[in-house]
Amino acid sequence: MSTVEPDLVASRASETELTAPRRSVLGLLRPVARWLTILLLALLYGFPLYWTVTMAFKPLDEWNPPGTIFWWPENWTLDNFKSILGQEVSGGGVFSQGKLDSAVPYIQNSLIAATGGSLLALVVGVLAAYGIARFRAGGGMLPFQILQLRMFPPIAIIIPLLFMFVYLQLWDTLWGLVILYGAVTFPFVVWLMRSFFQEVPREISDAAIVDGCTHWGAFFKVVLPQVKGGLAATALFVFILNWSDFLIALVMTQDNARTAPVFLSALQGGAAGQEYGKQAALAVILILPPAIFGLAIQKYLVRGLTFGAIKR
Amino acid sequence: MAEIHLSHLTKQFPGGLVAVNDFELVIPDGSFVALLGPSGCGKSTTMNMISGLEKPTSGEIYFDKQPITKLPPGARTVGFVFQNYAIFTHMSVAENISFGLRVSKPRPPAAEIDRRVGDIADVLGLRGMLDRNASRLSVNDMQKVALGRSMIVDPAIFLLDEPFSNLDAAFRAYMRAELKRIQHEIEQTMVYVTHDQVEAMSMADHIAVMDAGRLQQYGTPDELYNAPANRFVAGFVGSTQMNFLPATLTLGEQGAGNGRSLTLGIRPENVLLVAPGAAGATLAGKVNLIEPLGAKDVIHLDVAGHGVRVVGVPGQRPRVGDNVGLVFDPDRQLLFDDETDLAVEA
Amino acid sequence: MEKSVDEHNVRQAPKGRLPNFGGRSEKSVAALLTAPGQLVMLFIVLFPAVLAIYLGFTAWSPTSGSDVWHAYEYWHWFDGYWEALNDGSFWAALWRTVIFTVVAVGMEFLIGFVLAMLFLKQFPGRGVLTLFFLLPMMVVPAVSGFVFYMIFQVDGPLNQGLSLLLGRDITILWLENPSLALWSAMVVDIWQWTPLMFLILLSGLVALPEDQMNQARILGANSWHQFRYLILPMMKPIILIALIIRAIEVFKVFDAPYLLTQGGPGDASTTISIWMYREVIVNSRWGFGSAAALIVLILVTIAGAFAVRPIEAGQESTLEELERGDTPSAGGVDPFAKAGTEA
Amino acid sequence: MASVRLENVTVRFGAVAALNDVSLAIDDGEFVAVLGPPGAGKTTLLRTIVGLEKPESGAVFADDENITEMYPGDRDIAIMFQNLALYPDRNVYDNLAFPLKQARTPKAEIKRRVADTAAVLHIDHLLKRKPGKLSGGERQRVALGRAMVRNPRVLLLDEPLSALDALLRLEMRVELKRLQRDVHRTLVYVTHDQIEAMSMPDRVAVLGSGVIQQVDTPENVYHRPANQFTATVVGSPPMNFVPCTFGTSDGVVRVVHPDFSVRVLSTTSAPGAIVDGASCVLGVRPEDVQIGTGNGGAPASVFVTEPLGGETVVDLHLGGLVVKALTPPALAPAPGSDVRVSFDPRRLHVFDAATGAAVVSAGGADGVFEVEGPSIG
Repeated sequence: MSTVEPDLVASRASETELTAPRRSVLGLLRPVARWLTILLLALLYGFPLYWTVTMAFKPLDEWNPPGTIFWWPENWTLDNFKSILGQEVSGGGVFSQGKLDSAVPYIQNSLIAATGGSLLALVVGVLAAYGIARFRAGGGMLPFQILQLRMFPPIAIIIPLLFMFVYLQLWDTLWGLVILYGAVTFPFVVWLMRSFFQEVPREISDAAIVDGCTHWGAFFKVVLPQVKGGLAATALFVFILNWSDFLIALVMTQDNARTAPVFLSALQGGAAGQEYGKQAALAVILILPPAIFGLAIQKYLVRGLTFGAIKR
Repeated sequence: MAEIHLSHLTKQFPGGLVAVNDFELVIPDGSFVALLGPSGCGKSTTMNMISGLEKPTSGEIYFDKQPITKLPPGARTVGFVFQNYAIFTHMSVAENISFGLRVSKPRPPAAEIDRRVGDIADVLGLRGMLDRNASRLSVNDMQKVALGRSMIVDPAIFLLDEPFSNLDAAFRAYMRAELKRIQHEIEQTMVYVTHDQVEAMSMADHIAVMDAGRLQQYGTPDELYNAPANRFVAGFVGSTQMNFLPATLTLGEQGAGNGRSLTLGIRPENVLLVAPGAAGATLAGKVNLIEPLGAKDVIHLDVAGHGVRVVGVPGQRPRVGDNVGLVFDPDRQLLFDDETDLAVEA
Repeated sequence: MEKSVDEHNVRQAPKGRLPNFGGRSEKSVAALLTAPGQLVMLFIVLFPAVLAIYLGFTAWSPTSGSDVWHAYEYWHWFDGYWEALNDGSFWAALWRTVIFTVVAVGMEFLIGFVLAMLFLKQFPGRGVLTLFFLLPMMVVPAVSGFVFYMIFQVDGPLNQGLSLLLGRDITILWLENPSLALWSAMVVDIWQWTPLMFLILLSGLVALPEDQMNQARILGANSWHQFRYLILPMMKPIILIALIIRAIEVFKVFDAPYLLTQGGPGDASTTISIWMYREVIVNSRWGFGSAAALIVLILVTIAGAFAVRPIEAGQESTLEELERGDTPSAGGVDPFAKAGTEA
Repeated sequence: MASVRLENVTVRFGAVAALNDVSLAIDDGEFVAVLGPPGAGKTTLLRTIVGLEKPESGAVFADDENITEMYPGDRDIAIMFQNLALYPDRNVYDNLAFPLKQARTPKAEIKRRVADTAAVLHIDHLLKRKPGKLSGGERQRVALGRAMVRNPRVLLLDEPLSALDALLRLEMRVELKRLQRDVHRTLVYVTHDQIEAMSMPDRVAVLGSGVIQQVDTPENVYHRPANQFTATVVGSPPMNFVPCTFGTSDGVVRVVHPDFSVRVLSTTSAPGAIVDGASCVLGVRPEDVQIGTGNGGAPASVFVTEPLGGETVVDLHLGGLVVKALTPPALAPAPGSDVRVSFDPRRLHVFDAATGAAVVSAGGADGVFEVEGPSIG
């Protein structure tokens, strides 16, 4: 157990001055300039979300009246959320016909498809990842083939998939979406979990084998418990990816298995016209899960999106 | 070359940890001083303050009587060799060595830079590998590149932070001799941090022993070995660990020494094993284990409940379980006051 | 522990063990582990590829009467490919996608690098701000298309904001003007994915060996020297990985531009994915679409071959660091460790 | 317990032969240390014995039963890895009980056995703690416990003390030796630290780049090295090597050096090895180099001295070569002074320059060598 020299740790924690200020004025200017830039960029990147969230709470007449703009909702209302979720809203106002068809079934479809797809990707991906990490299965080329998979534009492989799904009666079914989402995010699971398995010292599974376990025993009883954190992070990560899909759902579903993002797009160009408030409410609902899960696993986000190439 | 004077240097980290506590030391110009102490005693922090990487909480640092405490690291012309050498891994050996010149203002002409790099390469035997990528060098060569890189800016002082700790044994002995030779040759003031007392004893003209941020003793290797100022220095210095026994055991009532309880310290190589009860045997003990180390043995004895180690010659090796007499070399015994841990005149 | 009499019974493998599915031979376990994965590969790569090649040689489409088994009746060899290769809108869409990729990834890199450099040094509120900058990346891409659809409206907040700033009435048609639509679509992607570039580059900067930076300062290097001689060269591998991964994703972009402009006005903002969606789904020209798709797949595979090397190198280098026992980030101040943002 | 035997075992990783035609016989209950520099193949040797590495050729025997193809779990051979490989999420009790659970041992007996092992290793107060909460020494003992709990017939330890700091290593060395004596278990102990290899085992096997260099008692390996490789690996500061040539003029075999010569009185080695004029290497350990003034021995100048406290290493320039001597501090000559150097004839070795193999070795006996020219007392 190497004891870290306190003064070594302390010296690292002290202010490591990257820029050596020459004169005090320049010294003063530099931090202020730095702060200003950060603030400006924060405003630029924050405004779209600010606008969407506030729009979701604006009543009809503050959505997009010609000539005036409401930077801040004057009278907050929850009507948008109520109506997008299918409850009656009195006085729908000139544009809307009162009750839109509710987004609830589509949100449910999104949840089921994303969860199912993630579980399928996890089971298949974790096994393949351990096979590759521990036994270099697939001769070392398998990981690249899987990565190659990720490079194909989905639309390019949609035609044969569309045909197959229609032929197998999987088109416009939740099962169809689950299988597709599992197959599309499976590469992420393989690469992510492989990097987690590589961090478990090989000797731990060797020790389990010498202690009498079969290779399966060593995997389930000893190695898998070591990567619980990685497993949870990977699960959340692929859930975010599946929840965020639009193209596959657009092509592969009609109305029975339609997901929330596709419904949002339908509202966009649909007869309802520019119901900004209601669409913004649905947008907020769609943003919440990935935002929460994403912040929960922000440590692993970089590793996930770079296929385990960059670990922090 | 410069004389370094650290006056009342103190460093307290935000967490309240006092890494260096009122440290006072003068390092004469051209001398080779070792900062010796266990890990965490503040020696690296002191090093960082001299080089400017750390700002002291209070106290001043003088190079040749000039205060430099406020100067940034770049302006102090200090040579610093890190423990892991901090080689610029993406540069060639030549680029590493010439870095100091390439960033200096005004920047010397390219021919001048190449010439000086060539000189340094010859001195350190790196001539053949100048354009090899520095990260693919052996640990030993990396060590030389780190030295050359600091030498080229001919610094006022040279700071080395445990430079030899991860070299293999054979090369470490060679590099110790090399560094000593270079230091003598260019009369460079060098401060050398190590936790390995063998290295400190064999390299430095003077050694400053530190513990818990305080200076324990500053003196030549002999003074530290034979006349340790306190129990910490006695226990820390010396290849085989010193034995400590209650003084009453050997010196009888005089051991009590007018009211203060004392501890006797004796090095394993200063104890002779004789037949039990022989004349001059101050103590008796039972052998419980023998460690053969090739040229000599370390014999573990139980003396009235205290563990004692004695260095023996393979020729006369007792058997485990024998009862033997111990003869302490009279002028090699040290006494320490139990309260203050300070050395006491026998 | 005396030599007990029962010392030997532990050694015989007890009878009645569970069948261990060849759990004792590495080969069979490895094969079983990767079998499901290979099955998935088969299902969504091999079979579709075969079918796509087959359809590519025909002019068949679901609306052409006979079922797919008789697609060969519409066999016209390479006419489909030929038509695709000569179709101006195909190449226009491809070219638009290339511009989109270069500009979007380029801007994301520049803004990301500036942000990463600003965030390298500790400052109050750094942890919270870092999380704040992560948010755009989490938004469902289709939703970000809708969000900017609202912002780019003629009387939307962007024009109103500019009017306030410039003092005169601004009514730029961000979405309806053919020469602006593609750039507006790029803004959405830049807004959404700069945070990822920022995170990757920050993790690179943080991993720079602190000792080498200190050594450079001791040898007299100022901040410009440190940037030019140390930071940039050492960041090269990570920059490469970031650019490649973003280029792969941006080349496939569909969701945001589709919701923003449906590729319009006309095909001013039609990327290759939107073009194929229109040909295959809207015009249901499966044969022609398959041919075009295969051409795109071939182009991507060639580009992909170059992309995989740095990513694998990235994996290997962090792997070597692990084997050498030092932690992947060899030093440097980790902004997250102190900000205590472990959610 | 069991004897272990390797016959012509070769293990290859790609092109590199980690073990190259290794044959090694370890008796029942014997304590053998495997010593060698990093990368010599020590760990591969252990992994091959326990079955985690399959040899390309050759066979592994335990009690004369061929176990080369046997599954590691069934060999009843336990291994303790260098990084200890404890199960981090299980407490100490479960770590020790794990192998017994796999062998379907009844619960009561697991409890008893774990308690016995914990008592022997003084870790019975740690049973409920997780490995992360233990000190280096404690973790090391738990790993040892997990290996010993099943009373394996052979115990393999891979540099178990390397992670500990100096003081703790001293204690653990003593404890390991006592433990081996009490438990009387066949033990194979891998280390790159020659002090460990000299102080604990009955025999030492010196391994260099996958090849067994020598297998003998610590004394013989130290005083009768079979080749230059073993001579450099064992002993610190390392043995000096002085290039010389053989001279067999007038029927007397000599080892000739410009500054001195050594007569070889009795040559037990094969006569063919000594050829007139052939180059050879004279080996002498620093502690066997005697320094004196006066005119005996060979002329040398003192280059630098390294006081180590108990003794001092003196670096000497002897005819353009650096030779190290070991003297008590009091006798250490001042740097730069000229001295006369002589070698203790009872401790000389002569190696063949080409192969490095030992040709003649005094090994402490008189009458093998005689240093010519007035030798200093």
